Amino acid sequence: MTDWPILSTVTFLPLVGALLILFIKDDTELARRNVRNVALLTTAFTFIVSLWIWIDFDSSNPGFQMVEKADWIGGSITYHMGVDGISMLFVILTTFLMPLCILASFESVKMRVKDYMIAFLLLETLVIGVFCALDLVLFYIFFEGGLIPMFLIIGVWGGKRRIYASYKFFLYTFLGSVLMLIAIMAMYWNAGTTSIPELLQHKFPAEMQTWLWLAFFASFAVKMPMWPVHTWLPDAHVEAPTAGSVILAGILLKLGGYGFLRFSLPMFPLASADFAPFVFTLSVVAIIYTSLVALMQEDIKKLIAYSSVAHMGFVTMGIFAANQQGVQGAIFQMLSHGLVSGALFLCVGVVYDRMHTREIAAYGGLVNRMPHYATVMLIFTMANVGLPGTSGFVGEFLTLLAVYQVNTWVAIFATTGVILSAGYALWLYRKVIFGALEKESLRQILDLTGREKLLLYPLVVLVIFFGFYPMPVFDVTAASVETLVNSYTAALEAAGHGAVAALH
Amino acid sequence: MMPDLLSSSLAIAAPELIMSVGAMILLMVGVFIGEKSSQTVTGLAVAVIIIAALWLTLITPLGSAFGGSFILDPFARFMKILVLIGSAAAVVMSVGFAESERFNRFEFPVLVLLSTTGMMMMVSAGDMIALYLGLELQSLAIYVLAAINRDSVRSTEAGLKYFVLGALSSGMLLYGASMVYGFTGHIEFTAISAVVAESGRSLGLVVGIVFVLAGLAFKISAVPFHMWTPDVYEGAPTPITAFLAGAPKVAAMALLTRFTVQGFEPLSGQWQQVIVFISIASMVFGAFAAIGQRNIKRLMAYSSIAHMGYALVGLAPASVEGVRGVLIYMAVYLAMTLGTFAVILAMRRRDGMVEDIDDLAGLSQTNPVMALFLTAMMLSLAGLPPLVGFIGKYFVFMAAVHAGLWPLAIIGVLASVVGLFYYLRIVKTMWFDEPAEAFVPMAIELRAVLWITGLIVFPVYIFVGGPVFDAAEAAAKTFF
Amino acid sequence: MSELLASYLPIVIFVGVALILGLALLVSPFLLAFKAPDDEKLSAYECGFDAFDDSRMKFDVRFYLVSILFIIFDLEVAFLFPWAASFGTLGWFGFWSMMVFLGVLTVGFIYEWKKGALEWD
Amino acid sequence: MEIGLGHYLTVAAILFVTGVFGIFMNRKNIITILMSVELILLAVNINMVAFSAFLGDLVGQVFALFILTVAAAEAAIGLAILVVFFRNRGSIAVDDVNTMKG
Amino acid sequence: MTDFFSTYVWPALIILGQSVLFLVVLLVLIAYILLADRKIWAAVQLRRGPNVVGPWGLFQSFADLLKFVLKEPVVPASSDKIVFLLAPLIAVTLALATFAVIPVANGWVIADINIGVLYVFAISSLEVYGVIMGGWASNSKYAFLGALRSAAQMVSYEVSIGFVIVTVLLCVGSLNLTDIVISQSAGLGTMIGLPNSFLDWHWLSLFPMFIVFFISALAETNRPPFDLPEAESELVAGFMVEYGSTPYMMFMLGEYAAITLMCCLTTILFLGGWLPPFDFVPFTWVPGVIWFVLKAGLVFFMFAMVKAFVPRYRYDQLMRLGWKVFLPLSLAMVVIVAFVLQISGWGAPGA
Repeated sequence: MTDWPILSTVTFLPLVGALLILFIKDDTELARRNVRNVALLTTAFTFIVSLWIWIDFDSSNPGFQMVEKADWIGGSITYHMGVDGISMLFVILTTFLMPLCILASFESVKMRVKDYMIAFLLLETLVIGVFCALDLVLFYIFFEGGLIPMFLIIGVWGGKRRIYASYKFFLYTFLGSVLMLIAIMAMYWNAGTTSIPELLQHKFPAEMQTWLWLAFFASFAVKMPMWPVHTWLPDAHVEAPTAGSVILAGILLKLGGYGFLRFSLPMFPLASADFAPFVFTLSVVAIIYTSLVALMQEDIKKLIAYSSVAHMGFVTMGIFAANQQGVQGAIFQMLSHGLVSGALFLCVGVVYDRMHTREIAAYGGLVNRMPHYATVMLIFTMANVGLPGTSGFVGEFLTLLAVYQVNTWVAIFATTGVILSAGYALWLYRKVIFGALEKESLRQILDLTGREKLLLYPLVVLVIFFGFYPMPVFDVTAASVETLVNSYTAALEAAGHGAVAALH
Repeated sequence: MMPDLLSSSLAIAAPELIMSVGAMILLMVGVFIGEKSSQTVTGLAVAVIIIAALWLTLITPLGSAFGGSFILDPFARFMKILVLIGSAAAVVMSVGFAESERFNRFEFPVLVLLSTTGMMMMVSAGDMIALYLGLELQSLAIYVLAAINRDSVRSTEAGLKYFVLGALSSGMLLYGASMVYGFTGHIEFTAISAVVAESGRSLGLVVGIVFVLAGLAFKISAVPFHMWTPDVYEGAPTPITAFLAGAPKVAAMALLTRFTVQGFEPLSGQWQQVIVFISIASMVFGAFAAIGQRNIKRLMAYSSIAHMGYALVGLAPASVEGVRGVLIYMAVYLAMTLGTFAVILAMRRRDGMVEDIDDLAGLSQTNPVMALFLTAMMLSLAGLPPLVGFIGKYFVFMAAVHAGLWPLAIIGVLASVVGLFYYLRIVKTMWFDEPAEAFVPMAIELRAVLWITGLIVFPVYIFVGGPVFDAAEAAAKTFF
Repeated sequence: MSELLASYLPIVIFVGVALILGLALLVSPFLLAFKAPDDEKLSAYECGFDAFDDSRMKFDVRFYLVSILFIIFDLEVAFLFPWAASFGTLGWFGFWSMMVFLGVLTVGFIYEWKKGALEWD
Repeated sequence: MEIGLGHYLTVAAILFVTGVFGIFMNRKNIITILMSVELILLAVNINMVAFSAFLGDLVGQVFALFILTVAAAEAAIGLAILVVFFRNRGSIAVDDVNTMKG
Repeated sequence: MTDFFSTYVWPALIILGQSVLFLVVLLVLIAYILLADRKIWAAVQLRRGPNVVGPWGLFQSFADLLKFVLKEPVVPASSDKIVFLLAPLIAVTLALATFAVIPVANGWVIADINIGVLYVFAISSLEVYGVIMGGWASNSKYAFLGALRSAAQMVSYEVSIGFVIVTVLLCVGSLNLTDIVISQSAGLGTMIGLPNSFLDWHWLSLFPMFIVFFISALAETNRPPFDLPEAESELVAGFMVEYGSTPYMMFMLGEYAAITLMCCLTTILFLGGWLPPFDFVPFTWVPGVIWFVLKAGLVFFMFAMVKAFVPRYRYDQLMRLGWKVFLPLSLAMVVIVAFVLQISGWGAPGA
């Protein structure tokens, strides 16, 4: 490991690209092309650099690696970066999805390209920052900062109801996280530090944990999103441009799950144990209810959005099962969902770019004109359903397995969600892809272009690869997750939390 | 008085002397040259402020002057620098306005200088006479400034309203001061503090404190003494609104801090309730009342009400970190306000100034730089990270949390969500709406102010945040 | 009798006597004089015309100006009186203090002068 | 009956309250408001001087002198603003100070 | 009980007696001053003046009094009646009230308070209220304008008077009128080795201020050549236009009382009060009160002569004189006097 601050480099590289773009005058077609290319190159380069993190990563070390630390404002806020097994892959996921998003926007975004690209690059920086931050306040800054570019992306380049959607997105998430801010302050005064590694060692008083947990929950649950505070998500997805949806589903939703893993579980173990049944309940409701809602949708994006909520239900369930399988499964499910839902939104974007509608009823029989598209879509639909051999299966299976150890009923109800998801996903596929090509407007539709293939095929490969061989992920996460689960259990035992301790 | 005592006093008060002598010289320059001197006087006024600021930071020794009436401690120096920055920026920003609106009054910079002198006096006040004189010098100049556009009903009405309520407030403040004097026998804050610590509270003293707090709350436009703010902001000529949104608030907040923390630290339990109440009321009222506003100056008025509420959150705990939070908050607030007003002053079409929020529609397409900076300002005002507004809020709320003032902190952050709603509306108007007619190009001085403050809001504060924080910390420790 | 009372009681009595005298004068014609009021006699004097409009009309703003200037300058006198009375004991410090004060006052005065506040035409 | 501090304070309080009410209750004329303000300052001065005498401390009287001066400056400025307002609006009724609302 | 009687009632009765006596004398004097005014004016114009009532018209003023008392009191229908009647009462009461602190001879004063100058200054400042109230209550344009002009004029010159008094105070170091007079027993004259004489009085050492004071006094009391408020040719009778009968007379009485006061003040401040012009026999045989009356009479003679000689000022000239000449002049004099006193160490050791 060298001394080169690799994490900061990865985090702020996109900003460099954004600055470059800032100096391009955006008024000719040529200039716009330049803007796109610079953005793409920046993100691609960032991805390549970020692979260095993975290569350098020491899987056997459960602690934080590649740590950078510098005093910032008055000692109480420090610039402190680092990754461990839990966060590292999210960084990679982000840098991986970003070039795809940029590429996906090449054709679909025609106006204000410069602003658009800047917003995306800014968003990338902030999201990577969230995963790398090892200072609580720094984390918060990145966490909240991400709202701004996303707000603009939805509001400026979104659909008809974009303003409503962007407001809803912003206010929901902001409202959730301000309470977390208060909790952060309380933690600072209790522990005397905002450094996450130190806080992980700190034992918060039991009663305080309850409140802190609730405050963090308010933020992460909205971000996740969990039922019943998920309602901003379908709106945001429907109105966001394709790449926006990809980022939203692929990365931003993971912030909530990451937050649970990073804070709720290890820092407030007692409260987590107390609230686990509550989370299970919400998760199960989310899985079943939103799946049912998804069945009713007429808009493709909305359907996928509801399915995302359902899948996130598995994640929360897995996390709060709080055992090795559960947490590993949750992480895997998040990564997989990042790929799959991102890919699905890209697929929607493909037809949307051609037809400019997302109504399910407007499509049908696409298989006749678009065989490549139909294949790719099939793979992702299957992955979304959780078919064995796709990455979706691994995560869902592990979380179900984990929660089964904790609470059988929850596992049973959650499993029905899997069935329901198969229902709506296949229904969607049948409606859109199969059948006769009857619609007049679809007769001239073209199959995937080279650019689109470039977008989708890597995803296909990854989804299948991880479906068969998830070990690269588990190798990386295992050590950190084990430490996490162990310290969690130890904390419960130390507190004499009988009921839970007995389970392990 | 001993000559050496006098000379040391004068050395400590040198920046104020520079300011007031400068103001008088400029007044003479202006009145002898006439209306056409307005540009010269404006330039010279800025020079005077800069000289005073340099003198203050480089030469002036710390200490107490005039038998304790006038104190220059790190706290005072910190706040004075803020005040001087605010005033200088306001004067600078008036140049273009003076040209375009044919608003050639050399009195404007002179009055700003005088008012600023008053503010510096407030910040340094060591007893209640100095407090009162500083406050009045500041206020009297601002009354005139608000009404300086003699031919406009709105301007004169603004001046009148500000005057009437301001006079009432200073009356209340004085009444309180008289009670404090009567029940402690002293007017110096340190002496009062000693007496209070020894003999505890009495009813008369509490009445006095409450009245003084009410009077000061007027000056920082905290609810329920905020009534004048929207009208004065809207009615006064915009450069003056820019001035009075910035520096005077800083000075009044400094005064409030000194009065409560230095004078009545032993009674913090008593005044804390008052501060908590007006803080919550200001935050909530400011947030909700701003929602319906169409006029951006008016909106900024409600916004400033809310922001004073936030700053008071830091004052309520009466602790080092609280005062530190107040200091940082005021610095942050000043930067954001000045930047926002730089944009408001640039809202000019060929046929004159406009001040409706709707006039900003599509600004991101007609003038991206301005839109970008205003967006940063608005989101910073909302307290959103990674902008500097968040840092301000972070430190005040942190102090409240430390003191266990949970309701204050929680209501505060919830109010900031409501506040976010209306700041977002401006962002929305700029980015999402169809472009309206473009503004004429921004004047160079406005652009300068906007760039500087904009870069402070993000990202310069990241680099200078540490030193400012340390300075604030040192300043806050003055009282403890 | 206390010193304060000794000094001021005579004033009160004196003013009282003056007041009684004034009252006596004021009341006497109402008791003594012949009275025959009529409308014309009781109307306001206006060179024989009926009044055109309300007599509390707008008037020159300069009257306000004079009153404002008066307030300012007359108050300076409030400082000058005690200063003058104890001038002998104050020394140079007292002298220069008041000179600074009067200097500021003069600056204001020059401003008014040049701005035309003292013109009356 | 000896007139003590309490009596002065009571008188001052009454004047103060009268002044405050004068400002808020009066709907007719702004001049009345200016007078009410003066009344408030008068109350303060009574307080100051009474305390000063009671405490045997001169500071209160010095304070009163300052208040007096500033009050005059304030009155002058108030009157000036009132005059320009009147020239623009043509009225000094309190209810007419209403071009801005909201 | 006897204590109470001897400490409070008896002295009060004595004061009451003194006051009545003083006032009666004063009123009689004013009556003759009025007559003198008319006579002097007439003499200058080669007329005879009042000469019917009594020998040489000596009882003219008393006849006028009788006439006024028997005149029908008219209170205009549109006026504010209470204020209308209050105005002359205020005018006359205040004008007379100032005399309470005027020492006509050493110790001959109703109330020898230590802030006599302040008292005089304060009460005479209040006199403007009588004018304003009268003009406003009349509800007549002439009266209203007259009152405004009168008030503006009075306050304008009051500023200069204030500064002039300050110069005197600088030399004296006391606000007590008796002290002011006594301090004039030594001055410029004695300084150059002369015996005590009229050269010691302030009129010489503060000559410019003496002139300013005299002229300001004219303006302050609305005397010609500054009688614009009641300028017959312009405003009929100024603020008094609606008045008749004794209310009118009370205004006149107040005015002449104010004039008398100004004469007394000039005497006290600049002419050595009751001090004899030469501090040796036979001048010292003459009682102080005689000197006082003589000096005041002299000043009044100047008042009357000015009225007779000098044409009336225009209003703008009047204001210019007050604000642009007297005010800077007196301000400068304050500085100069203070400086000279400070540098020479002549200043009084302080009260």
